[in-house]
Amino acid sequence: MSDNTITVRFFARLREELETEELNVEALPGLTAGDVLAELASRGGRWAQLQGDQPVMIAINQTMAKAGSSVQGGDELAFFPPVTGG
Amino acid sequence: MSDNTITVRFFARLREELETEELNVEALPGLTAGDVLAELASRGGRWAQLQGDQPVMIAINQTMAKAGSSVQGGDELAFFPPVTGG
Amino acid sequence: MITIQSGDFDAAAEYDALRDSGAGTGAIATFTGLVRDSGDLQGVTGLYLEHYPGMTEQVIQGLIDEASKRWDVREARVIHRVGRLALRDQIVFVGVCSAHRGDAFAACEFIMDALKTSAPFWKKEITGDREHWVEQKESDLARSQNWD
Amino acid sequence: MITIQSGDFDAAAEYDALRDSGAGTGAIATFTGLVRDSGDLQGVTGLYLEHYPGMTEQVIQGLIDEASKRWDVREARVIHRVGRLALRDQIVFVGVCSAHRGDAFAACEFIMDALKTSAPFWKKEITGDREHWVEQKESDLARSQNWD
Repeated sequence: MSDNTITVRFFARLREELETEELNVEALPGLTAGDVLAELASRGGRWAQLQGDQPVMIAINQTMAKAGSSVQGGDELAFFPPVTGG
Repeated sequence: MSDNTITVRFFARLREELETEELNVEALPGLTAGDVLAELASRGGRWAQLQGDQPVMIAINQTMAKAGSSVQGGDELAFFPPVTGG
Repeated sequence: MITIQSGDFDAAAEYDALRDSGAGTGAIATFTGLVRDSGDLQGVTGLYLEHYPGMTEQVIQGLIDEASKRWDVREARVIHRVGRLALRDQIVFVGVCSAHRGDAFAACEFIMDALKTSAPFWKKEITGDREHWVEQKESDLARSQNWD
Repeated sequence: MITIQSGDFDAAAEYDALRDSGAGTGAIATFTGLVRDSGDLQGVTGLYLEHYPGMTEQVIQGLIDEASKRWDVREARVIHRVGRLALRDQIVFVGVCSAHRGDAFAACEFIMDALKTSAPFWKKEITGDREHWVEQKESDLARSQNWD
């Protein structure tokens, strides 16, 4: 995929509380993972927690990333709570 | 056992080279494991290795001990090379 | 080999596979994590594990590769279960075979510690009809950072 | 449980026994040592292991007791074989179950390291019709002293 949309996925507590598994955002030039997070948080309500007290982890194309990492069309961006496996 | 003899046992390379599994020595007052070792080494020939270059480990009543540890009648004294299990 | 599955696993079969994995093997270290019968909440009756398919396998393969750079690793096997688990169920298996004892222990413990803090699994504790997402433990993060 | 035996052992049965060993178990670490197909001499075809019956069990029990003082140990099982062993045979098993991962790893590795330097076993390498007593390795002594 290399179209103009970014797939955003949510896992675990975030998936449940946002009642959203997946959504698409438009890939603007120079966009970062943090920009997407801020944009979604600005929806208010439960979405505000994306910039709340609890840490949100970020992966781009299934690799851990940071808020400053840039995202582009076709990327899979994921937000989730700190992992608790094993 | 609390008679007047000390059982001396040998293991592994020492047992083979001395061609002896076990022997008895008389329990004299104030005797140490090192005294027994020196006494046996003084037999000469292969026995001299008990005070040779290669380390000899000592156990008294199946517990690791030192040359200065005292031994008495009824004790089981053992001499063997450094262990190589596992 | 990395397997993510909802069913139980046979630690014995994993051990046998490690043992058969080739020449020079002198040491096999394994770790199995079980659901403890006492959790963060009183009265926990089970767990539910969610993961991020695809990323999980990729992260674990990265940990095995990293371990293989640091230590002699002849073969490593990781199994992690997902979905609903009962108390005392097996959750995770990590097994490493090596020529040397110290390498087998170190690589096995490194993979397990790093998996806890970097593989995308999330655990929910179930208490009767209530559910509760488990928060990451500081102690796990600290253990993993010891390897840096 | 400590067992010294000439026959082979079933690591799977040992694991099952550890898993069944009681409440609170969250972590099982195991180690198995195998006869490597390359020894100190070229062309080694097998090993012979001698031990000091009685003292061996006493020393290993002491190591388990020591580990139990330092770490949470719910159950520990040690098996060591003696007598004639072929290449790739299992020699030794150490398994520990604990409430916690770090404790299981540490106790298992401690018992194994200390066993190598303090339990009265002696290994002979067999090369065709020649035999050769293995000397203690400095590296084993150093590993064990790390725990002091």
